[in-house]
Amino acid sequence: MGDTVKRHGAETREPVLAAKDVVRRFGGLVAVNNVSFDVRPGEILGLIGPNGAGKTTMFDLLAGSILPSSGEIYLGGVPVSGEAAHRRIGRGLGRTFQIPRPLPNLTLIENVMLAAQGQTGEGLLANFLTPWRVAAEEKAAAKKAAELLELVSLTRLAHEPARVLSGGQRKLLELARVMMADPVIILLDEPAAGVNATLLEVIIERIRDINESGITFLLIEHNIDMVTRLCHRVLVMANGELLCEGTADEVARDPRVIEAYLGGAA
Amino acid sequence: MSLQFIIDGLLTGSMIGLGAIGVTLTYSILRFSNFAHGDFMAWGTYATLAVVGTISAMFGKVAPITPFSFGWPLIVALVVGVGLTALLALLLDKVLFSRLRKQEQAIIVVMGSFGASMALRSLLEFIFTSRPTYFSRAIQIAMPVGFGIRITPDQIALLLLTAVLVLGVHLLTTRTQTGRSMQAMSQNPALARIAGIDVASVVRVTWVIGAALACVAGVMIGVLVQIRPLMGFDMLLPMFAAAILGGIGSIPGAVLGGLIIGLAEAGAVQLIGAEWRAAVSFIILMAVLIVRPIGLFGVRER
Amino acid sequence: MIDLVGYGAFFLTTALIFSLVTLGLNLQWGLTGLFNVGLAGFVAIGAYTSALLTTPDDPARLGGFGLPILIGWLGAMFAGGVAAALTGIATLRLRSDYLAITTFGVAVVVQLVALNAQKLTGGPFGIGFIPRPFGDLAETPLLFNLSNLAIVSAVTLAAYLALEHLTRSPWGRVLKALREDERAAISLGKSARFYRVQAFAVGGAIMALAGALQAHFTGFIAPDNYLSILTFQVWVMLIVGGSGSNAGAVAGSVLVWAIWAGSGALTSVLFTPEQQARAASLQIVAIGVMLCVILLVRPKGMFGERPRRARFGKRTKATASESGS
Amino acid sequence: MSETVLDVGDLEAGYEPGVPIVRGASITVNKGEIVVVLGPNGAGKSSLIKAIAGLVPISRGKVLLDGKDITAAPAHTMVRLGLAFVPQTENVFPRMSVEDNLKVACGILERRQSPARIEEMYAAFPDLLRQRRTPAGNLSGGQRQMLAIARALIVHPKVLVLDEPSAGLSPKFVSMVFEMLSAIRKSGVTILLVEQNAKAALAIGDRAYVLVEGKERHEGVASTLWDDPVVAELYLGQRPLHRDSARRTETGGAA
Repeated sequence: MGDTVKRHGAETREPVLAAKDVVRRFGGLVAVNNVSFDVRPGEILGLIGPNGAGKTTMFDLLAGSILPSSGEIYLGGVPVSGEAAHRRIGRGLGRTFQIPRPLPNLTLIENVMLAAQGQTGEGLLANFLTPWRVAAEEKAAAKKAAELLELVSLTRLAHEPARVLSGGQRKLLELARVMMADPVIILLDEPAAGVNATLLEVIIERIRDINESGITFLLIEHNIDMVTRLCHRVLVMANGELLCEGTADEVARDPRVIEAYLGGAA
Repeated sequence: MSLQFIIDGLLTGSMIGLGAIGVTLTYSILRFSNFAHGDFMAWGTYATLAVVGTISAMFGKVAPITPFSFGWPLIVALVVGVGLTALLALLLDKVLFSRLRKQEQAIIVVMGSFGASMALRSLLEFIFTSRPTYFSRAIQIAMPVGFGIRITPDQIALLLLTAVLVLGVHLLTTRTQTGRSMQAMSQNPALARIAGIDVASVVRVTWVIGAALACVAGVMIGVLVQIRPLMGFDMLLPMFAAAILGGIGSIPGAVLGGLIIGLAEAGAVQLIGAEWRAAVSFIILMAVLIVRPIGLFGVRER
Repeated sequence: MIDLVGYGAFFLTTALIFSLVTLGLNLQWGLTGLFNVGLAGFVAIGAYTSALLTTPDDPARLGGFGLPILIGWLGAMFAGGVAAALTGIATLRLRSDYLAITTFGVAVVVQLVALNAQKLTGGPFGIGFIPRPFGDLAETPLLFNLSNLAIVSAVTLAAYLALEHLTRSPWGRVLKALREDERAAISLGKSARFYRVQAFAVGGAIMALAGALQAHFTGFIAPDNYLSILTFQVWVMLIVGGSGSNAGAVAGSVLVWAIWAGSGALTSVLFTPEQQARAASLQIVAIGVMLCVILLVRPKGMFGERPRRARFGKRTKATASESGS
Repeated sequence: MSETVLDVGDLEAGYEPGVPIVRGASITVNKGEIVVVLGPNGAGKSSLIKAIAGLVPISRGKVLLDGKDITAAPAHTMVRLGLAFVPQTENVFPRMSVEDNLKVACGILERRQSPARIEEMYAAFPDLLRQRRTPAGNLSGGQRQMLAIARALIVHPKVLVLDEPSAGLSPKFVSMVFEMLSAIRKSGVTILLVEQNAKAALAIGDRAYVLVEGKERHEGVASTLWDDPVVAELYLGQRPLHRDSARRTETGGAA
């Protein structure tokens, strides 16, 4: 499996995203316990593990929705642990949610355009002081958004409100939305959950296309089939700790992993 | 500065506190700020007044119970008034609030209460006109109790009544099954249902307690000050401020908040003049929202 | 005939001033979802600020400064905007109810200041001799009314166009996004509080401008003009027109004001003068009931676009399958 | 043949219409049994038992308790009907004392019975007796779970339904909780539970179902299920994909 996918990043290059000794406690519960890993440039890294293993908490920590109790997170080599979520987006970190959150009454194209960063027109006065500049940016953003919708095969619905989308289409829209902010790395939370087989194929291919254009991925997924097909490397978490890492096949054969999924890993 | 402000403050504080209990219960159990709560006060007072009028029409003039300014008709009327106010609250919940709650946007319910408040208040103005009235025009002699403080028998009676009611509600909410169900609802409505609590009946009890206390507070204002259709609406800001100061959901908090605001108002009246009284609640409200939005006894919402 | 035109102009001027307030409220509520129950306070701030800046010097109180009317209007917008921004900064991180309670308090305090700070506001007697645009035309009422209407129309139109422009701008898009799903919008890098405070401040500035217009149109203001009934009327106008739509805000204002003025005229015909105060309160009851009924039956109003999130048992299924075909 | 207490037939349920999470699941629970529902993440296990407890809207199928149809019963009547549910998280009232947490659940008992019943619970869970005045929010994870279970048991339910009782607990507490469930079953209460920790759950269970994609795919005796190769396959997903079923609403993009 591994030989069919190109490796973009050389091992020596600086990791795009890294966690170092990250701990997160909720009251007495340690949701993430001393986790360290690197995401190498250009790779698709999978993060798997049973429910309650701390995967989504880890994502929240990386994206900045919650802050670590201790440890450090590096984005492009810069420590960002104290930084708010919306600042990290500016540094090239994109994130999708397990349950996609499109804005239901905005059209698809508006949903995507909204995600562009640093828009002049989002300043109140700029709309009156430099309307030409806002208009030019909007035009460019609309064009880019249309291209992204094309990329995720949603062009046909571009001017429909997002509420008409099915669960799988919402995941695709999220992908387009994340891409709009020109990310360096995208965190995907269960892109396959609740998606039918046909659409799943589309999603897998789009992720692969985007990855080939040089963007790094970190994804949480339960569909082992998808993980096997997409990921260059896989990390396994259980009980808040990193259990092991390796290629998908290696990991699937690891008795510790089987044990973790079926219980008794504690 | 005369210490008389302590008595004035405690009295105002009692009225605010009794009203704030209803506000805080509605907020923590039904999860919205009820702008019509002040109008329950006014309606309760006018209902009581109407019953007093009916009684005197039936039995002629009844002598007051010495040393108070009122006789048994007011006591009977208050009980009837409390019942009528509770009915009004239940009716309003049935035709308006329960339906708005189904839209699942808390702020729409708030808006509905705002509309209901305006309609209720103006309806009172229509029926009774906006001219102030009184339960009794008898002038009471205030007795000196030392330190330059004077107090009338009516005031003593009403302070005692407040203390009894607050204690009663406190015991009801902490020592009875009904009270525990209310607490459970405010802490976790989903789990409350799982534990077998009938949400609809808890909602009813909440309305009845809130409306009953509002009626009593209104009658207090009527006995000590005067009766106007706007009397409840004017109490709204102090009541909200007291509920938030005490911490939303806390009954002792609401009462303590009411007393603090009452005392602050009475102090301010002496220091800077009665016309600025209403600003006191606003200043306290803003201070609480900026410094400690969860209030004195509040718990952070998850 | 000329009387009728004159009255028409007068009526429309008032209705358009209401429209302006409603437009401000629509920005706050319809677009951003911020509940302002104290808008009368912001209107009053505008009226008093402008009056203070433009009236001739009066030894009985602070000012007036005798500045040009335009400066008065700009000053009004500034004061209203700042007051709204401060209110927003203090409460917008809390639950939405707290903003409602705070704005309610703002209205109470503004009313209190208007009544009692005689040095500033003239107290219960208010402020008179507020300069009127085209005051020289007051001799010919018709011309005067029409020129007033022209000015108010121009300002309202400008506000309408500016708001429409903003609604369609990337800025407006962020507000819509925040209203629909705050967490999703934040995850796209938008700061919720920053945008909300902006919207609330702009809305407050527009309300204050309307207050200033009204003050210069009537030439006299007093605390009684800014009671909670004003807040209430404007809310009904917005809800009838349909929150979320600027055109609806204007249409709702004109319609509700027509009903209000019409029923007012009717009561003055039907009731004796002693009974009119009572009849007027019945008018308010009717409008209060109307607000509740619209909220219950048709929360989107006549022109409203504010569809709520799909819930269980509603149309999600149908739309999802339609899109597939 | 033992008597069926809970009979769930062809249940379809989900939070949003047209997006079922439970897709035609059928399970039965016999009197005195511990039945475990296992399955990979996202299989719809929690939704299944929440639907049974009246917390997730049901679009098709039946839930029978002792032969009585309780499919459409509102959640708050479930305890009265004999089904007590213990949620996975937020399963105690945090600002009420342990004792009040128990008392609040006594609503359907006769008033005279409740003190005795609470004493019985304290006898069964001595830890709770020691903490009776403590606000439940201050309890440890294991003690909370204990309190939640006691709260559910206090009304003599016919079936006790638990959603991942071991989730988020440290290993010591996990074994304690399962020992507790075992003891509860011995006292005659029928138990249905969803569990992530398959090994521990199968150790105390009688029968188990493996739920995949909202439907039960495998059923067996608990003690042998552990070694069943099918289970490992269902869990880790190296299986022929059954993706043809039920998801008609998902066809939007493909059509």
